[in-house]
Amino acid sequence: MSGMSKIVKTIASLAFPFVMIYGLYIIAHGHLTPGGGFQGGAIVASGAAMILVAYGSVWTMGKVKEKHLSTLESTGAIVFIGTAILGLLFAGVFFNNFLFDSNLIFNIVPTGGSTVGILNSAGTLPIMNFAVGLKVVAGLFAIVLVMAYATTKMGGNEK
Amino acid sequence: MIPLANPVPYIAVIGLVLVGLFAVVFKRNLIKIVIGITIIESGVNLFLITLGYRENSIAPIYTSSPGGLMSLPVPQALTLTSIVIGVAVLALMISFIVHIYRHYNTLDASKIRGDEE
Amino acid sequence: MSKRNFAAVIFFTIVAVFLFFTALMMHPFGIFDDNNQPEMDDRIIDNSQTETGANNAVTGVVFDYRGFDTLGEATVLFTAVAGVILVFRRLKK
Amino acid sequence: MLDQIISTFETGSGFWNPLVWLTALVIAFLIIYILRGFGKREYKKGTDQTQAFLSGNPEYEKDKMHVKANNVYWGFTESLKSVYNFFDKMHTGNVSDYVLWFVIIMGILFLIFGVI
Amino acid sequence: MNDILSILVNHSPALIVAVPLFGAFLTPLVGMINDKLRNVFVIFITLLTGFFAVILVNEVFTNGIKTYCFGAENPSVNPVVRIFFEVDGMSAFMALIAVILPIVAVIYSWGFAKEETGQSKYYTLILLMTAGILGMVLTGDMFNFFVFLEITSISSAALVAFWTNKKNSVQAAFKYIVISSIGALMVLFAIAIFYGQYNALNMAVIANSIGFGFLDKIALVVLIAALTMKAAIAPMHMWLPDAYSGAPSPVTVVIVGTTLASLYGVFRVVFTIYGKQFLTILRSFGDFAVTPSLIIGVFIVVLAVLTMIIGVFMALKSNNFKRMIGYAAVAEIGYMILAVGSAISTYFIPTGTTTVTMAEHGKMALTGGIFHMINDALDIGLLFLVAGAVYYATKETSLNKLGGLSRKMKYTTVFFLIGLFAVSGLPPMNGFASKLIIYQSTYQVNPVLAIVAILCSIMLLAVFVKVFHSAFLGPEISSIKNVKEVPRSMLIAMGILAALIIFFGLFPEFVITNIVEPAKNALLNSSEYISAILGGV
Repeated sequence: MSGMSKIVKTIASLAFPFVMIYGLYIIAHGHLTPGGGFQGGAIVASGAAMILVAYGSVWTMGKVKEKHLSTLESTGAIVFIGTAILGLLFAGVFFNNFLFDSNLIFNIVPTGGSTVGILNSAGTLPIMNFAVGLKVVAGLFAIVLVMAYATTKMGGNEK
Repeated sequence: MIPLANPVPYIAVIGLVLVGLFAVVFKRNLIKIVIGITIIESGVNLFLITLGYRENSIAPIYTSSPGGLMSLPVPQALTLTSIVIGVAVLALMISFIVHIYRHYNTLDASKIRGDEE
Repeated sequence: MSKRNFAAVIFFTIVAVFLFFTALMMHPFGIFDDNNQPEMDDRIIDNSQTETGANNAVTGVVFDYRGFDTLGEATVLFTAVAGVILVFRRLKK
Repeated sequence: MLDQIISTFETGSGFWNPLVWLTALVIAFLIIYILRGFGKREYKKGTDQTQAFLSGNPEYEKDKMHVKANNVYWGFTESLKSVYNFFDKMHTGNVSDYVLWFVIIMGILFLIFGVI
Repeated sequence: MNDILSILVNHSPALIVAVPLFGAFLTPLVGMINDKLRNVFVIFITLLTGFFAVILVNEVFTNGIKTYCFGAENPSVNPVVRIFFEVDGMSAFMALIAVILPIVAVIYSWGFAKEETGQSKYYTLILLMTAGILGMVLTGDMFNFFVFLEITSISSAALVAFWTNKKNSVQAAFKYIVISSIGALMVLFAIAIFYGQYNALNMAVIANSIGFGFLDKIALVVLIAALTMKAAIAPMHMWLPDAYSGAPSPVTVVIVGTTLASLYGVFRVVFTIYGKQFLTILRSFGDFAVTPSLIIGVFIVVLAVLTMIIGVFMALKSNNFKRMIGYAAVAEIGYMILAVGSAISTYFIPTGTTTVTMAEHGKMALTGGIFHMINDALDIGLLFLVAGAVYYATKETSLNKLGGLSRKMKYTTVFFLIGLFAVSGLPPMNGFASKLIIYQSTYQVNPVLAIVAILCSIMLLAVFVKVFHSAFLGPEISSIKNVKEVPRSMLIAMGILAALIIFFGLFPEFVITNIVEPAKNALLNSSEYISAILGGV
């Protein structure tokens, strides 16, 4: 697949930054508004998939290797489980929200009831949101990319 | 004493599950079988999310909320997990189908058999 | 109709009937009466701000109360990616 | 610790101690070995004594002498052909059938619990 | 030093899952540096997991049930909102099985998978599978169980399709994932019913508040059907020979663990969650009372007899080495559930209608069934490793094309003989010890069951004698003349399993009193499981 027409390519590359910003917003505000790492990650990954469809899998494979995506995904996963293990080291329980109500970042405790959201709250939750977001972006895009590339190679008359 | 208050959402759930199961049992095309599994999964997800609804409630989010009764958050979290798992399973099943088609040149489930030896 | 489809239809109908009754027997949609209060969820709604600091109770559940499930879920996605890459890898000839 | 390891194991209607059994086995083998010593020593290597005798026919190549797995227990499968036909029909290899069996088991269990 | 150890013991339920997960996430990165380093790393991770498993098991067997809450030191238990790990004797027993198999598999893979591409992903998935099995057997939360069930099924399905150039592997993987995803979705359906009724996901809480109404019956049926399908009980066993024969041998060894973990799920649901309602009298005919335990027990026994018979008959006919062992594995599963089914139907009976001796026999049958689980894992594992070694040396699994291997592969032949003795229940191997218990106790329940079991065992012997004759004995076959003994790592892996088999066989009483009895007691006392979380409520 060598990609679609010029119109599609242009529009896809124009829309991609907006999709990405929107996805990042969803990830960053996961602990305040509807959304979170998975949802935002899926949005960014679908933006990337749009680029993939517009430009074709061979071109995209030239820019991004599945190895890099795999590394990125591993990094996300390690950050996620690492946060959980840090909870074990600092607070004595696996998966403890050790940043919450501490004197580091993300430490503001919201007053109860309906409030305006404070981004700097919720302890380890934003970190985990970002880790999961990274993981989902890399993971979903890797799945789409690998499948598209492999089927392009296999397609045609080859049995 | 069957409570007939409003079982329509639950009936929709069961309908989805049955439609999916029907597709898996009676359809021969592998893609349709996969679609059937996806439908079962949607049914179960709908079941979970249905259990979380409370009458006259708002989303369980405090950021500028109007206040009042909130719907249950746990089923929403479970559904989120279940959806992601569904995506993962779907991706893997589709990749197997790609390979099966390469080997067998057909998607007829009754012709996809292993070697006896 | 083949023998197989005949058996399939019969047992499918049985399963359908029983599942249909399941739908009727569930607690009424959206109504929680006095002896069926969602204690677990009410506790989460009441305490998610003070215990996790998240305004979004769902995120509180996903990443704090049931954080281990989310680790499992992330692992599932990781597994699927590893599986897809493994299945589409280049085989040595 | 040691007596716990080698203790006899009671099954409720019998007992089993592998070490005693092993001892018995070793003694039995010793007796057999001694008995074997009484046998005749007329076996000579390199003579016709070691040749296979196929009613006077020449011996086949080594490959062909080996009974293949397909032919082992041929009589058993042949005499139980009806049973095997049934089992073969069951193992269709079709994934829909696999799920159908699941539906059938679920239906049977539903019926049992529903009727009682 | 003691402080560190006690901290480790305290956190071992979390670490035992976290370590293989962490290792799995790290493996692709380590794999970029060096192949050998990655193999060492993976073996180290599995050994570390094994270490945590051993200290956890030791703790559980000496101090009783261990619970671990994720996320809070002093969690609220009324209601239970957080995820709990609850390790009782049965979980600890399963954890032992679940760590032995991956250790063997990764050691074996060092030699076996040397020539393959994609090894990083391969080892990653094996570690994920390990983590999944451990999570399944240790968790005390229904939804968590579902999540780990999915992890194991996805990773094992991907590994079944490891040889994508073989159509057998790919179709087996597809069938396996269809079966397991439907099973998992049905489990989720039952979990949703529980959640809707009791607003709880914790097993102990559900077990505490469970009744036996219509919805509970539906949930029970769906759970039993789905989990027995995943545990390959006839007539839902057909995916097993496909998947076992399609997968590379070391992977199959770990998949044996996933099958047993699903069986553990059946036990957990039946014994713990529904344990309180076992004696509800559904209907009585005069003196004869129909209870859930009777129905479930008889149903399981019927399926068990079917499983054994179908397993051995199909194995006898099969001409593919791995497929044959797959069918033998089905038959072995039949033995376990035969014992457990007869235990359920005799032990859980309304007071006054049973005799004390009968309940004792039921208990003994349960011991035999549980003991047979670990024996089955070891025996079938060893046989699959031998099949893998034969495949590695000859690139052939069809028994028709094999012959005379014992001339070149001496050690493999010895290991095969040990596996043959063990799986067909010949003394002094471990299979004999557990099968003896099963024969004797089921004979007290119903003599027909014991006779069927013994006949099936004889046929299993016949099956493997056929393999021994056609693959290992006989003259050298000209088409596979250049056979060599397999690399040392594979021999070491087979040796570990063989040593365990002989140890278990020679000292059955030691093994039973130390690891099987606690598991049995844990299954029989569901109230202990409940009070460990709810604190004597």
